[in-house]
Amino acid sequence: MIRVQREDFDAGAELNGFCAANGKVGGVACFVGLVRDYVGHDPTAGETVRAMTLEHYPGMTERQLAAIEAEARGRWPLEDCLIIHRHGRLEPGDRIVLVLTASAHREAAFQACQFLIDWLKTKAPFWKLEETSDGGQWVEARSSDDELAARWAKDGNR
Amino acid sequence: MIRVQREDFDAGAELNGFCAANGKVGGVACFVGLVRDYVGHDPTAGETVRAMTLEHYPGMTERQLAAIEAEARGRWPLEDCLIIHRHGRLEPGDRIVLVLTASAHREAAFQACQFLIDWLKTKAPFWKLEETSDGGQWVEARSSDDELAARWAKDGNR
Amino acid sequence: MKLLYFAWLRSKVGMGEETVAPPAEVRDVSSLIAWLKERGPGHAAAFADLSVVRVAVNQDYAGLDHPVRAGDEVAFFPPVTGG
Amino acid sequence: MKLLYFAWLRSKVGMGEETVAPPAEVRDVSSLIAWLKERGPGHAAAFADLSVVRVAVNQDYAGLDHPVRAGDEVAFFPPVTGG
Repeated sequence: MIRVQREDFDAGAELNGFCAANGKVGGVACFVGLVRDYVGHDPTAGETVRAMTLEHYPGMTERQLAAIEAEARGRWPLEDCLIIHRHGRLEPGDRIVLVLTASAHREAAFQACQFLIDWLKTKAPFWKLEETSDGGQWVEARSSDDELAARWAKDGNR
Repeated sequence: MIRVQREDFDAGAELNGFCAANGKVGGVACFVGLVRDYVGHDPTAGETVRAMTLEHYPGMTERQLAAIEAEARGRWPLEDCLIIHRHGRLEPGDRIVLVLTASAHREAAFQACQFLIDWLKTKAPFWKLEETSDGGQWVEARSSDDELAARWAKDGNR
Repeated sequence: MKLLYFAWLRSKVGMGEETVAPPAEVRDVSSLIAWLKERGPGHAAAFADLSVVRVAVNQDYAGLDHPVRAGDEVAFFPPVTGG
Repeated sequence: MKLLYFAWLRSKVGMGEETVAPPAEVRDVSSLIAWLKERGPGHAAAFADLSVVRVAVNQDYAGLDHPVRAGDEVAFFPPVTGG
């Protein structure tokens, strides 16, 4: 299931609900992405982010997330899968994204969870605008994210 | 941090507390292991587990989990790490184990989380006794778990 | 044809959305971009470096050779940074 | 020397814990096991196949050649199945 929303989500409540719904399956893997409090990708660079705004492309976002979920379900024996991604203005420590996967095989749950977040970071149409003391700046895409996503193209199970 | 306990834990509350404590770091990976409702490792084999009892070796368990945590912290740039493992009698759907890792690099969080559960499954002194209609049977160790754990010996980053 | 611009492409073009009726020669993304660059300095600036521009036609990623026609929704945006 | 047995080793030996004072020839895990196998059919059954027995000396995993001495805590158990 996918949810694209402006509202916050309760990661713990989502995890508990997901475990209860898939409780007899074996394992649940989870990733929570949170707003960092520093500019860009280097925590030592010094500058502090006050907030960020996540812009998205309504319609295409849901379409891409649904396609990414379908791809994961085709590649791994998943009992269930949930992606929640927020948009709008967020402050450091706020939750951005939640990915949950359940499988009888923990390795499948982990791989699908990593695949989902890697693809989401490189294919879902979201853009981060960081607010700093200088104003706002668009975050640049990272080549490391492309590399993490690319491994799934070469080999579905790594 | 490690906790070995008979009592249940609230996976969602642990996740939320962990995110709040490490909220500005970037990413939190999590694994929840749950009691399956079928005997052994094959869900289609037919027989149903009514409950299981997890025996452990008090003292050595804590010692091994602390060593596993220290190893993970040495291998990956983790902000924080939490392992909770239960013992005693558990029913299908009950929570057995929780692993939480926080890192500025999501790949480090994922790898450390997988490493922790793989090592925990092959090095922490716990033994599962499944209750079935025939009585009880000790679960046999899986070679697949040994293989998953072995990959970390060869290459810390896979 | 409905055009959408996101993130810094929106800032450069100066709007998030516009409806255009390109001439018949505009048959693919590439020729659409060439035509758009003539519409003003904002458009020209937005499309100055195509290596940092991604395109979606009807909400699916598309290459420069992807056909476009009347009624399509064509979106331009930088590489994504969600998650 | 304190001995601990877990899981099916405990069932076979018939107890979870015992305190023993092996003779001086018992210097390592291997000779301890050989000595224990003589103590009765339960012990003999528990140690019949060492490929499925793991050993810890003072709460650390140990091989068959690991030394043991008076005062040690030596535990015997099957391959672990937690997590």
